[in-house]
Amino acid sequence: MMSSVWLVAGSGLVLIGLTGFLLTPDLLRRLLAFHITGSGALLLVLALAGADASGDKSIVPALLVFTGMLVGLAATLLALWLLRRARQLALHRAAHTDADPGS
Amino acid sequence: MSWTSWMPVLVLLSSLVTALVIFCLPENRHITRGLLNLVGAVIKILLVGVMVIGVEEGMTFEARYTLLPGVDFVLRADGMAMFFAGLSSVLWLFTTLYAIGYLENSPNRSRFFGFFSLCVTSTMGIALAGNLFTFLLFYELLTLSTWPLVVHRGTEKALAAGRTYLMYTLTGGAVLLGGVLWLHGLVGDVDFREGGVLRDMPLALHGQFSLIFAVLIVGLAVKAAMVPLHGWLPLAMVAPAPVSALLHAVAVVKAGAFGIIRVVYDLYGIEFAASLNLLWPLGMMAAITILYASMRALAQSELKKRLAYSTISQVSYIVLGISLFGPIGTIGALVHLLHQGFMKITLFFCAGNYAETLGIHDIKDLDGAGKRMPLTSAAFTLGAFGMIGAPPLAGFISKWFLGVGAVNAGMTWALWVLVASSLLNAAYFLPIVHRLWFRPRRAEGWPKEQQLSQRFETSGWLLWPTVATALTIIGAGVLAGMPFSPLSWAQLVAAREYLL
Amino acid sequence: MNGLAMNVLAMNAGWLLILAPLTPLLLAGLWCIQGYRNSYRNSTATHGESAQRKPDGTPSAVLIWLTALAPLPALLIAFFAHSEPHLVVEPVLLGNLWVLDDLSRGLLGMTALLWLISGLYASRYSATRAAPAQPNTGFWLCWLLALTGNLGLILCRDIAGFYSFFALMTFAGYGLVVHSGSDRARRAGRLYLIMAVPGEMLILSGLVLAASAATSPALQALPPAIADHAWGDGIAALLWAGFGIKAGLALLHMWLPLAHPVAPTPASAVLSGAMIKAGLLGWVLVLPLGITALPWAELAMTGALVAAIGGALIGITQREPKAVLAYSSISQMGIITSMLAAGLMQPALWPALAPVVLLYTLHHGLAKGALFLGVSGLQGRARLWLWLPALSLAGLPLTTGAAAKVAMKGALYDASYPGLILLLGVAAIGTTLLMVRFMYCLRQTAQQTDSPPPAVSLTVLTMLAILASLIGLPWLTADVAGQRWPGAANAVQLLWPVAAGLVLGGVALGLAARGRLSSPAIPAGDLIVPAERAAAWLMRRWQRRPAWRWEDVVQWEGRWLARIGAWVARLDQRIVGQTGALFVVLAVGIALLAGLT
Amino acid sequence: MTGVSAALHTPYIWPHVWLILLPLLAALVSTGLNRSRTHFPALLPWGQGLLLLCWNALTLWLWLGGVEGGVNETTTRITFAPLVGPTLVWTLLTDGPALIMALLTTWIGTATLVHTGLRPDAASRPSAPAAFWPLAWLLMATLNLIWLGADLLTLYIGVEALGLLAVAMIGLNNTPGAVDAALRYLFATLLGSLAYLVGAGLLFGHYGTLELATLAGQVSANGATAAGFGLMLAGLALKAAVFPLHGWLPAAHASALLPVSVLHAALVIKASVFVMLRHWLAFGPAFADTALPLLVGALGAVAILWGSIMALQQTRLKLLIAWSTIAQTGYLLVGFPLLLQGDAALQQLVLQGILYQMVAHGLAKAALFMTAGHLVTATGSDRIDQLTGTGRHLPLTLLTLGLAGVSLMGMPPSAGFVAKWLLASGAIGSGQVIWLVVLLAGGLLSATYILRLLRQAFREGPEQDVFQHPSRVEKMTAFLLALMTLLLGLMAIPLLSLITLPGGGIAP
Repeated sequence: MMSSVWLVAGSGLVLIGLTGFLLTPDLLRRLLAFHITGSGALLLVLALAGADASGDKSIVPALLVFTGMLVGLAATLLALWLLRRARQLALHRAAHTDADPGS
Repeated sequence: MSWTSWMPVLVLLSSLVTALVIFCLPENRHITRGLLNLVGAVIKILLVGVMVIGVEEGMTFEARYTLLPGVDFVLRADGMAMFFAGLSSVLWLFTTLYAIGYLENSPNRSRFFGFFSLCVTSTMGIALAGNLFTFLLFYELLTLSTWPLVVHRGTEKALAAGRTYLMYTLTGGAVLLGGVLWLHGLVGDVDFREGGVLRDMPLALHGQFSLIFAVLIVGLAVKAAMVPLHGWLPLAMVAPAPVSALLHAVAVVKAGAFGIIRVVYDLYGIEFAASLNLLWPLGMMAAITILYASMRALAQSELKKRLAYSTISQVSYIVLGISLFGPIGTIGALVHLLHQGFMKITLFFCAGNYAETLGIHDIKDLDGAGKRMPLTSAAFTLGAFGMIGAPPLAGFISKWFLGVGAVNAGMTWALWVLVASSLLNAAYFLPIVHRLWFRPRRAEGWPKEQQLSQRFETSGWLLWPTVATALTIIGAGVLAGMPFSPLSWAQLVAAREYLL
Repeated sequence: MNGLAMNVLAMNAGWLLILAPLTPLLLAGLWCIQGYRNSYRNSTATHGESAQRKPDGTPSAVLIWLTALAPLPALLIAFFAHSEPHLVVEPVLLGNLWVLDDLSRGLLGMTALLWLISGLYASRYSATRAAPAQPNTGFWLCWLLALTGNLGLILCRDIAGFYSFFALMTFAGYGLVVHSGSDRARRAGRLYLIMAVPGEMLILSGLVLAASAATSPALQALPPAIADHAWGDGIAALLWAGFGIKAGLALLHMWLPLAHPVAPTPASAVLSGAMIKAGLLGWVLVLPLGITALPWAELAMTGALVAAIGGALIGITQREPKAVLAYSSISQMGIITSMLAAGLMQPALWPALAPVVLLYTLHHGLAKGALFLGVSGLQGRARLWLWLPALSLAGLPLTTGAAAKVAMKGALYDASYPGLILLLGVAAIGTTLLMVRFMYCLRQTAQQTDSPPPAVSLTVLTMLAILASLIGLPWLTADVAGQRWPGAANAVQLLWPVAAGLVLGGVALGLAARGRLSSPAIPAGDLIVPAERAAAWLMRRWQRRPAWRWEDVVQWEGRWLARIGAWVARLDQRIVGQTGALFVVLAVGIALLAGLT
Repeated sequence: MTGVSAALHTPYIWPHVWLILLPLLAALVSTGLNRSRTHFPALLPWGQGLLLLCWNALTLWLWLGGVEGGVNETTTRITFAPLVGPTLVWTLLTDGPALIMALLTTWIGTATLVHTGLRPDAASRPSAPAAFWPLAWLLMATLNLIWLGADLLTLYIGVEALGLLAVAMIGLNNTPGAVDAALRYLFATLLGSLAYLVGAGLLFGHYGTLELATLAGQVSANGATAAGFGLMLAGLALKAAVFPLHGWLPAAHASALLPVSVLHAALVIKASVFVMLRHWLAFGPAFADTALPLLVGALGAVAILWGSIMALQQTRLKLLIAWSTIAQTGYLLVGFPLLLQGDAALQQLVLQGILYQMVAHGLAKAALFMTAGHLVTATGSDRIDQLTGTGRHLPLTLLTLGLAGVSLMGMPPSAGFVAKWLLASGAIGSGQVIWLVVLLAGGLLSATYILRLLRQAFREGPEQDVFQHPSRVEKMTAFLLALMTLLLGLMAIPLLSLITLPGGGIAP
């Protein structure tokens, strides 16, 4: 019962996130959409992996989710770093083209 | 490994090492490079000579290792192999000499000679390949190593020709690979064996064997330039003359023809192929090629192009001979393999001489060239008459055996094909001979004359190989009955094919 | 010839046979060397001005003399060699065989003699002739090679060897035909080849077919093989036609009247006198004469008679002496052919016919040679001597011609061909008429061209040839003809055609002189003229025709790959933007596909 | 803390763990030495060189051992017993495929590092920022983790880490294009990882284990498995740039720093496919009767044609090479359906073919990218037109290009040919001739674009006088890689003998 709630919630989040992810051209928004999708996915994993692993309390689902969260964090940092560099480079180039319109 | 298994490997290495060293040589070390080439060529001839004697005495030279699980790399010298190997090694020497003279003062010589030697390596590999897989390996290597020679000049025309060449040969190679794989899937790794191997296979496979045969032949026919897969050859004539001479008269087209020989005789076995009714379609294909190419040759105004179409036609003589079931036809096919090589290389050398010395490319400019370049023109005349099949030259011997073979095999129509082709040969060669000797020199002079020698009509590098190959045309014809003549060797090989 | 020489010949005659063709071949080699030196000197030493110079330096007189005497060994062998020498040379070709038997001995003698006289004639020829046709290195080379071929084919009796010499003669003969370099000569040469090469091919195919059933590479194995062969008739027909081209068979004769007149006189003499006989020899050697009858022999006989009479008829219309002689050759060869045809019809006749054929051949060879040489070798009243060989051809009693004709008629008497003897008589009338025409044309030409008088040596040589044609043979061949004074017993039979011909000729000349008669103009070469035009038209069409691009079949890269490439690139632009959506589709798709078990 | 008890009774265990540890160590060393390089400039290259040597020696030793005695499929279980909660078993599996990939990683990794120079300030080449070396070493460690990983968790960690590292490395290049491409790649790889994660969770929920071997034993075709399998395959396909999910790849390869392109094309892409392969061998047999194999094969086939045709349209060498990667990945996928057909011998053949294709393509592609770098060095641009004249001035580079190209075309004698032969033999043996046709056609198409390059190199055009030569080390490294494709084409047994059983022990 509990797991099906998680399942529905997870699926909903994933759907919302994916829709946003696929439709948004803006990169920052996309990152956010990805986070929503990711959260949904983690919920899904918890729900699905817990569903059948009856008596034996495995830590595997937890580990999976934990890794997923770590990855999400790392990915966010990476994405932010890249976004910042993209902006810097764009500014840099804009400055250059201003200074030297011929090139 | 005993020395007998080293021999075939050494034969390959003699040109492979040459190639590698030449690639590494700086461009301006012309003398070293020339020496290397010649030493390599002479060593190869000696090695092949030893093997020829050995094979004649019944020795086997075989080298083998497992390249892939279930697939062996086999080099083996048998009678058939020595046929092609002997031809290639001897002509390599001549062509090397010729090329040294021909390429004097032209750029990229390291590259040229490197790939040239690589080609010869591939050709020898094709000759010595002991199974279909090894054959395929070298067959494709030959494609790759000839391409740089075809495009050597680097002009747009050469590049376009090279592109066409590759489109044809690669497609052919892919088809051949398909056939080889198919066969491999059915019967596994089978060595070439005199008398053939496939007839011992289960009867249920025979239907597929016929299809595989068709696939293999189509793949090989591209290199053998059989109509309608011949389109690359006339274009490939943009290559420098030594390339046209060795590669398109000997190595490449012969590789195709030799492959067909291997497939028919040593894989299927001539009797088995005949029993599957595979021979007469092959013969028909050859016949169409012979006639069509001869007619096209008639319409060419450029000397090398005419020779190219003539090559297409002549190589199919070999295929026609293969399709004649009977020892005489076999002898005809084999002996033509050699004779055609000698004759065509002579003609291409001559074409090169005219081009280099007088700047002549078009047939109409040849008027009176016989007086200016008598030896070259004499060589050309010999080659032309040999091609027509005039006795007692080499071409007559092969044509005779092909004709008798055709009659004995009950394929008399092949005789008419030969006759018609000879007529066409005469129709496109005799006018050239006429121009050489019986027309006055054109008033406007030669297109681009160069004084290449103070003592002879042209540079000795160009002249003497031409004369030497021309003499072999007479020799192979007049002295056909001598031991170790092409004819005697062909008889030996044919006897082995049919007795086993 | 002293006894010693005869001993040598007797001892080693087998090897000596090779000497006959080898002598001219070696001399040809010497000419090559000489020619190479000269041409090289011309082309390099005087660079630029070589065009004004003579094409080659003066050949050494010694070499010319040697060349003229090149047939001498053959002549000696023919006359002095030990009875039937033969020689086998295994390593050459497919096994080389040399034989001198009665047939080849006679032919060799005649051939060598004619070549010898003509050779000497040619060596003196330059003294009187204008530059273009003057013998030069090329001429002598072709001369020697043709001589090699002609002598070799007589002696060589294996298939490949015989055929080799035959081909050598054919192709070298081309050089003689086109020697003058004029447009006419070139046309004649072209036609010569257009006829000769297919001839060679017919011979080759016949030989191949016959040899594949024969037991040995020797020529003598062929006739029995043909006789036993399932397609023996066809094979024999191929060979008949193939050799027939050389022998001037009806409908295959067209090259003769074109080629003979344009060649230099001595070359015409050997072409018409000696080389034309090679075809005949081929027939005799390979056809199953005397073994079996062939169904088409009657047709062949008809053809022979058509050539014999038709040749004469067309010949009469010719204006040029040499062309007349050429047609006469066709006519005469037709008569000889009729004997062979009779042999093919009735094998029983052949043993009697064979020596007659030889006799007639020798007679015609020498007489025709003499006539050709006479065209430019004699002048003025001396020309009247030519009537002797001319009438000998027609069969005037007491000449070799008479001997031959008498023998022929005797042998052909049993031939079952209606009216054969009569038709041969008609042919003889034709021959006489041709001779009248020839003499007439000769005088006309001499009056018109006003050429300088020939050197004495040429006259002498011509007379020698006339002499040889007249006297040499009656005695030698008495046993064949059966009478020492040929024709004496059959004078009436022999004389009526000659007389009729002379009368007719006289009347015609008389009418012509008053302008009442003009000969219809049949161009030399008759049938070939329209055929030639058709061939030229076809050739032009073929060369102009846009090539059918078989060659593009495999050129797929540049053709459709480029088009597909552009399309793919456009489509790819869309795909790239939709990666996420495609991913979802793919994931769902895989799951669905896998789930639908 | 954490108790680690490994099954120490096999002496064969630790070398495998070292495959992962050694590059990790190297990453640390290069980071550390980077910091101190102002004081000890020689230490960094020597240290890295030493580590490379050790690494090579290790894989070589493993290889020789494998060739000699056959590969012992060794499962290394490392048990973590945390203070709270149940114990956790971490499984590493060393089998033939893993060993082959480890070898490939060593070769290409070594070549790339040597080619780049072992320290940041190595002169006269497109410089790589200091972060490159530690990242590269980390990448190698991750790769080895993936080769050895035998459970879904390990593989997930590996794949995820690999994706992030790869993105970071692509982002190293200081151009807007590179950063854009990196971002695009990042989203693709994240999406793929998520799918993989969900799939793994699904399977765990169903079977209660993540160990591949155990899963393979229990797997049956049902909805949950199908969904999980499908999600994982699709996720990995996105990471491997399988058609039609290839959109991110050309830009990423073309804009990245040269050594990054090399590593990415030759190894990173392979890792995703390798994981796919592992899963396919485990779960595929259950779905052999569905249309799934056909779909995967078809995707591969289309990728071959699509990639080759697109490669033919390119005017820049790096883009051409990138498209070629997409096409060549297709060959791997074409082998997938064949893995599920026929007898064990045939499956082994196909598996050998797929792995050999990975090796062949890895080596050839690395060499090709390096020659592209040389071209940039020499002419300042990687436009294909600029190849004119290279034949004369950079003969060795041209030779490298030629040899690598031959392998890509699948022409003999080259490793590419061996791979094609094996795959095609599998296609014929299982009677699926359609894949044979695809393979042959693909070979022809790749020949067309490779020969376009060579044709350009042979063109005699207006001479460019100024050619800056790449250093000898660079040229030789690329050449040696290309030479290896040739040698492996002539001697395939030493590598192939590592794979002796279908599925390398994973399959049931």
